[in-house]
Amino acid sequence: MSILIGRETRLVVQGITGREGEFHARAMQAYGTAIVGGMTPGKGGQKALDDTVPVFDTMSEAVRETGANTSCIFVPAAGAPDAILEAAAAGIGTIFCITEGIPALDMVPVVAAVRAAGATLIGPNCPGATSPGRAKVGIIPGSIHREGSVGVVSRSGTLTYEAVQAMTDAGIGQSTCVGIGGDPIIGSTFLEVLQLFAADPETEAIVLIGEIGGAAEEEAAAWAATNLAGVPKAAFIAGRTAPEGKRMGHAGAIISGGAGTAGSKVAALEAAGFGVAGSPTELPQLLRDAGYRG
Amino acid sequence: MSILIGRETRLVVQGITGREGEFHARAMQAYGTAIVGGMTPGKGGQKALDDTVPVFDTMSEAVRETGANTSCIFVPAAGAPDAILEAAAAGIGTIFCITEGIPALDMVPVVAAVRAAGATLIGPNCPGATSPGRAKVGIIPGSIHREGSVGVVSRSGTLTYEAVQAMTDAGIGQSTCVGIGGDPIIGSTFLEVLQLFAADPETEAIVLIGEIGGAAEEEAAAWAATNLAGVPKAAFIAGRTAPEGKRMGHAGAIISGGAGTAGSKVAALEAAGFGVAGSPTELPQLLRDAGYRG
Amino acid sequence: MKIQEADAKKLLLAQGLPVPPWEVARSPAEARAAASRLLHGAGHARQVVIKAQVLVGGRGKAGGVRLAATDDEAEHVADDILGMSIKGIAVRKVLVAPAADIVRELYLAAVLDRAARRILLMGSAEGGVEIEQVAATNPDAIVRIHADPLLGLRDWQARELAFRLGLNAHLKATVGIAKGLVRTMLANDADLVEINPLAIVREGAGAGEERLVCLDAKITLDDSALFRHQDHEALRDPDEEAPADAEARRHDISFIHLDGTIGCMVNGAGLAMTTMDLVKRAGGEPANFLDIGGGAKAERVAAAMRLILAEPRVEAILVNIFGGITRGDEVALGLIEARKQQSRDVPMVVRIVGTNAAEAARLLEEAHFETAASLDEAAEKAVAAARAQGQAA
Amino acid sequence: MKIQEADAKKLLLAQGLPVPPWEVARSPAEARAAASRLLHGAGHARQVVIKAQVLVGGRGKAGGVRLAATDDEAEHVADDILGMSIKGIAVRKVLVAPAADIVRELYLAAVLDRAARRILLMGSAEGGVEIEQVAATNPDAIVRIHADPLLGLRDWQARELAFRLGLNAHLKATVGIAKGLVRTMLANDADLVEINPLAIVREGAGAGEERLVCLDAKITLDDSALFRHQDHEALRDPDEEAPADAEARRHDISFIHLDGTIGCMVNGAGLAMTTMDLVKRAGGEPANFLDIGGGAKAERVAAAMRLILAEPRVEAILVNIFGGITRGDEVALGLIEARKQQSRDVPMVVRIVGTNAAEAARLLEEAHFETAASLDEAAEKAVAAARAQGQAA
Repeated sequence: MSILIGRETRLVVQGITGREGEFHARAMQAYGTAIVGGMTPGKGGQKALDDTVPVFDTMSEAVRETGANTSCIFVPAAGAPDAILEAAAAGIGTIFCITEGIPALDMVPVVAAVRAAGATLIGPNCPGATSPGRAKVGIIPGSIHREGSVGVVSRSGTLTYEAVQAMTDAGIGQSTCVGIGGDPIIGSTFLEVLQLFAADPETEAIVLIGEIGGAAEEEAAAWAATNLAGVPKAAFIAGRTAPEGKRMGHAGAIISGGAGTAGSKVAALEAAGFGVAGSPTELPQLLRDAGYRG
Repeated sequence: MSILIGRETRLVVQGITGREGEFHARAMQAYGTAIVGGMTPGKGGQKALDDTVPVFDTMSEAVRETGANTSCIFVPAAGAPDAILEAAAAGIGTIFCITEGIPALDMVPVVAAVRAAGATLIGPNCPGATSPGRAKVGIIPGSIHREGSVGVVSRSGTLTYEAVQAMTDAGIGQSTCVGIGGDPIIGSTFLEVLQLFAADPETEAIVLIGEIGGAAEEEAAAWAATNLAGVPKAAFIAGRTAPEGKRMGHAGAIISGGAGTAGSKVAALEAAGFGVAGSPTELPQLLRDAGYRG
Repeated sequence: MKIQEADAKKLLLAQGLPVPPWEVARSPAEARAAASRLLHGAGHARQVVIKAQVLVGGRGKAGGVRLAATDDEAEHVADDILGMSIKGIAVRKVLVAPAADIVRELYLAAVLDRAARRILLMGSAEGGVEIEQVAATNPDAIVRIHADPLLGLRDWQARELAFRLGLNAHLKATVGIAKGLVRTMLANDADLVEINPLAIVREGAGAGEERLVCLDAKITLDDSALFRHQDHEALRDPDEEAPADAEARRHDISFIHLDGTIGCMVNGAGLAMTTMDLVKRAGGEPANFLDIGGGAKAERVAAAMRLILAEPRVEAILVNIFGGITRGDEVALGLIEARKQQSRDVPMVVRIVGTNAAEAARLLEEAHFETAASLDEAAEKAVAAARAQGQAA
Repeated sequence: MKIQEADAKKLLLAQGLPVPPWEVARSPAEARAAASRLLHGAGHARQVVIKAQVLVGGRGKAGGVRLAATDDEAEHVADDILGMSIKGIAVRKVLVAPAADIVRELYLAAVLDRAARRILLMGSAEGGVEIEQVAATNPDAIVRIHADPLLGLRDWQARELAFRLGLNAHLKATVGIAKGLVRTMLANDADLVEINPLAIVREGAGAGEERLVCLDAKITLDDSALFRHQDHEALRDPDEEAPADAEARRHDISFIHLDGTIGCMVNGAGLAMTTMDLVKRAGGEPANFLDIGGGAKAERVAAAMRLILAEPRVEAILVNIFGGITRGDEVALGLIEARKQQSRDVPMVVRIVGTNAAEAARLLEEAHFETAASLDEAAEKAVAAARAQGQAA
C-alpha cells in the first residue's frame, strides 16, 4: 500500500487543457497514473492527451462518467478555491491543488468546507505526491523516486526533490512522498500526513522535511513522539541561517518574535526521536542509524 | 420519557432580563422547569427571578457554571440568530428560539451551522414545547396541558393551544407538545419532530397541526406512512378557506401556483393513516377512532 | 413586500447585473418623451416596449404590455395602458424601454427554498411563461441548484446551471447573473428575485452581438428585514396599497380582505385561518382574515374593529382569542371601548379563553356581549347572527 | 506587503472604525501647518503627536514619536524627526494627530492563524507594548478568539473578547471594532490588522466622555491577493523599498539581501534556505536569499545574476537548480548569457540536476563553467572560491 494515491487512484486533472495542466498530465500518465478524465469548463466533449482522456465541463459529470476518486488542480489562482470545492462536492476523496498564489483568506472557508465534506486536500502551492511504482499526482519529477517503504512528507518543493534523490541514490525507496505545500493555509498538515503514514502497513520509516516559521513541525514531532515511537525517523529543517523578520520566499516562512526558529524545530524533532540532518544528503545514514533496514 | 425536554432539562434563558424573557421565565419556573441560569450580555453577575437564578454575560460561562443543556431565546430579532449560534457553540444540545421577526435569510447559515454542531433548534417564531408534568420551555400556557402519551407537533401558536385544550378537556394527555414555528426557515420540521416521537417509548399517538403553504406536512405524512404505521394519528390543517396568493399572517403561509393547498395536505395525511379533523375539537375522537386508549 | 419592475431593476443594476435602460412615465406625454429619447437618441431603438407597472401578474395577457415604433404611437399606447385597470388595480405608471431583439428567452430566479432551508436557483430553458406552468407541463426543463448555506453560490454551481440550461456560449455571463441574483437577494433580504425572461438579445445593427440580459424583474422583499433597509420603505407603492392595508400595517395587524359577511378578529395566523374555516363550515362566509398578533392591547383591538367595520358587507363579528401572551381582559376592554366608538351596530360573538379569561368573561358579561365557550359554538352563533342581521336589513 | 500607518488608518476608516483625525506632512512647514489646524481648529487639541512614518518597528524607542504643544514646537519636532534614520530607513514623512488623553491602552489584532487555519482575534489588556513581549512575560493576559471559518466573526465571539479584556463598559464599541478588524482583513486580503494601542480616551473638556479608538494601525497585505486589489499597488511606499527589491519584484524573484560574500541563486524557497545553510556550514556567509521560482527562463536568470552582482561584497556565486518545472538547460543558457554581460569577474559554481540536467551539463561544460554534482560539494567549492577571490583582492 501507500497513502493518498496508489494503483486504485482514478485521477481527473482540473485544468487539463491549460499549458501546465497538459504538460504535467502527460508526465503523470507516462509514469503510469490512471488519468480517467480532465475537466475544463466549456471544453466538455473534447479529448486531451492525444485523444486518450475525455474532458468534462463539470466535476460532477467527470465523476459520474469515470468513477474518479482523485483530482489534481492546475487552474489559475483566482479559480482554484472554487475548483477544490467543486471536486469535494462531486465526491472526490483526495484533492491535490498545485496552483500557487491563491490568496490565503480564500483558503480559510475552503479548507473548512472540504473537511466537512470528508475529503482530503493536499496543498495548495504543493508539488503533489508520488507513490513510487504506482502513481504520481502533481509535478514531482518521477525519475527521482525508488520503490520502498519510507514515507516522506515535506512543505518544500525542490528541497523535497533533493532529499528524495539523496535517498534514492543511497538505495532507500519510498512508500509515498507528499509535498504538503508552503502556503499559509493548507489542506493537510505534517501531523495529518504522519497520521496517514502511521496507519499504512507498508510505511516503515519516516522522513520529515521542514522549514522555519510556524509551529507545524513541533506539533508533528509531539505527536510522533508517542505515536511513531518505534519507527525510524529522520528530518531536515531548512533555514538555520535565515534572519528573523524576513519572509523567505513568496508565501513563505518567516521567523517572528523568536518563534518558528530552526533551533526550536530541531530540538522538538530530536526530542521526539528524529535524527536531524545537517544536509539532505545525510538523511539516508540517519535512517540507517535509527535501525531502518528497508 | 418525552422528547426535547423533560426532568433532565437544565435551562438557560437567553434574554432573561428583558420584559418578555423575564415574564415567561417566571411562568416556566412556576411550571417546575429547572431554570439554572439566565444570560444577558452586560448583566453578568446579577440575579434574576427574585434572586433565584444567576445571570451570565456569555453562554460559555453559563454552561460552564451551571451544566445547562437547554436554552430558550427571547432576544430581539436582530440579535437572535447570534444568540442561537452562541448557544450551539457553548454546547447547548436543545435550543428553543421564541423570537419572531427574524429575517429569513439570516436563518439559512444559522440552521446549517447548528446542525453541523450537532444541536437541535426549535423555531424561531415558535411557542416552544411542554412535556406536561415535567418541564415547559417557551410560552405555551402551562394550564392547557395534561400528562399523557400523545405527541403533538404544530407550526401554529394559538391554534396549538386550542387543539391541546380540546385534548385535555377530553381527558387525553400529552407526552410532549412542540410548536415548530411558522417562519420560512426553521430549525426542525414536522418530519424531524415525528422522528423524535417515533423513538420515544412513552409517545403512543401523534397529533399534527398544519397549515396551508409549503410541503412540510406532505413530507411528514409520507414518512409517517411507513414509520408510524401502527401508531394512532390525527391531524388538523388550517386554511381550507384561504384564498390563493395571499400571505396569511406576517411570516406566514401562502398558497402559490396551486401548491401548498389544504386539500393536498389533507389527502397526503389521510393516505398516511391520519384521521383529519374538520375542527380542532374533533381531534380527541379521531384518536379514539384510531384505537388510542391512553 | 412586492416592488415594481422599475424598482426591482434598480436593485439589480446596483449589483452589476445587465439590465437594458428604461424610463418610467406617469402620463402619455411623459411616455412620448421617453420613447422619443429611446427612438432618436444614442441607442437608436427601432421600437419601444411600454409596460404597465402593476404588482399583479398577468399584465401581458391583459394587454398591459405593447410595442410602439413612433413617438405618436408611444403616446397613444401609453394613453391606452394608463387608462386600464388590471385585476382591479388602476395602472398609474408605465415603463418605457427599447424593444429587445430577442434570440432566446429563459427563466432564472433565486428563491428561498423553505423545505431545503437554502437559497435555490431555479432556471428554465422556457422563458417568458410562468414557472408554475413549466413545472406542470415540462418539469424536466427546470434546473434546480441550491446555494451552499455557508459558502453561498459558488462559481462552479453557477456554471453547472449554465451548462444545464444550454448557455455554454454565455458561460461567464450566466455565472455573473446567477451570482448577481443571489447577491441581490442577500443585499436586500429578498425572498424572491425573478428574471423572466432572461434573454439572449442581439445588439447593434445587422447580425449584431448576442448578449444575455435581464428583460423583466420581479423582487419580493422579506417584511421581517425592513428594519435594516430603511431605503426599502420608499419602494412601497402607495398606489397599490388599499387604505385598509396601510392602516392594518400601521397597527401591526395582519389583515386580508375577503368577500364574505362575517368579520373575524383572532390572535394567531393559524387560529385565524381555523376560525375562517369554521365559519365556512357553519354555513357562513368570512369577510376577512385578521390576526391581531401576540400581546395585543386595547388600542390595537379597537383598530382591528375599525378595519372590520369599514367593510359595509359585514353583518356579524366573531372575536376568537386564545390568551397566551395576549391577555384576555385587555382584549375585552378593547372591545368594550371599540363598541362605544362604533359607527354602526353589528352583532358580535366573543370567545376569550386562556390567560385572564375569567376577568375577560366578567367584563364582557357586564357589558352585555354575546359570548361562546368553544370555537365551534362561536362560529355557529356568528353565522346565525349574520343571517338574522342580513334578513333584518 | 507592509503599508504605512496613515494608509492603514484609511483602510480602517473605510470600514467604519473609530480612528481619530490625522494629517501627513513631508516637511517641517507642512507639519507646522497641520499642527496649527489641529491646535487652533474645531477640535482644539491641547497637544499634537508627531510620528515618524516608517515600516520598521521600534520608532517610539528610537525617538520617532514626540509631542508638541505649539506650532513652533511642532515645526521643530518635525524637523528633528524628518532628519532621523530609523533602523537604516530615512524618515521622509510624519503623521500629525491630536494627542489623545489616554485612560487605558490595550492591544487588538486580527491575524491569519496558520496552525488553526482560521482568522484569530488576539487581544491583550496590555497595550502599547509588543504582543510578543506580553506573550513571553504574561501569556494569560492574551485573549484569543478564532472567527468561524464559515460564519465569520459573530457578535457573541466579539462580546466574549470584550468581557475577557474587561471592556464591559465598552461592549458595543468593542464588538464594532473587532468585527471591523475582520472586515478590514477580508476586504483588503490582509494577513494582519493590528491596533496597538487600542485606547480608551477621554474626549471633550473636563472629565469628558470615554471612547474606544484606534490610535495606531499596522496592516500587512497578502501579496498573493494584490491581483484583485488594484488600488493597493499605490500603497507601496517607494521610499522604503530598496532599488534591488523593486527590481526583484519586477522579475518575480524572491530576494533578500544578507551580509555575506557568497551570492546564491536557487529555485525554490526551501532549497534556497538549505543552500544558505550549507554555505554557512562550509564556513562561508551567504550574501543573499534568492529564489528564482518555478519555470524560470533565461531572462529571469540574467536578472537574478544582476541582482547578486549589484552587491560589491559578493566574491563568489553559487547556482543550485533542481529542475522540476524549471528546465536545467534554460537556466544554463541564462547563465551563459548573463556572464557575457557581467561587469565584473566573480567565480561561479553551478549545480544543475533534474529536468534536462544532461543538456545543461553539456552547455556549461562548453562554456567552461565550474560545476558540482552534489549540493554539499557545490557549497564547499563556492566557499573555497570566495576565499581565493577574497585573498586575491
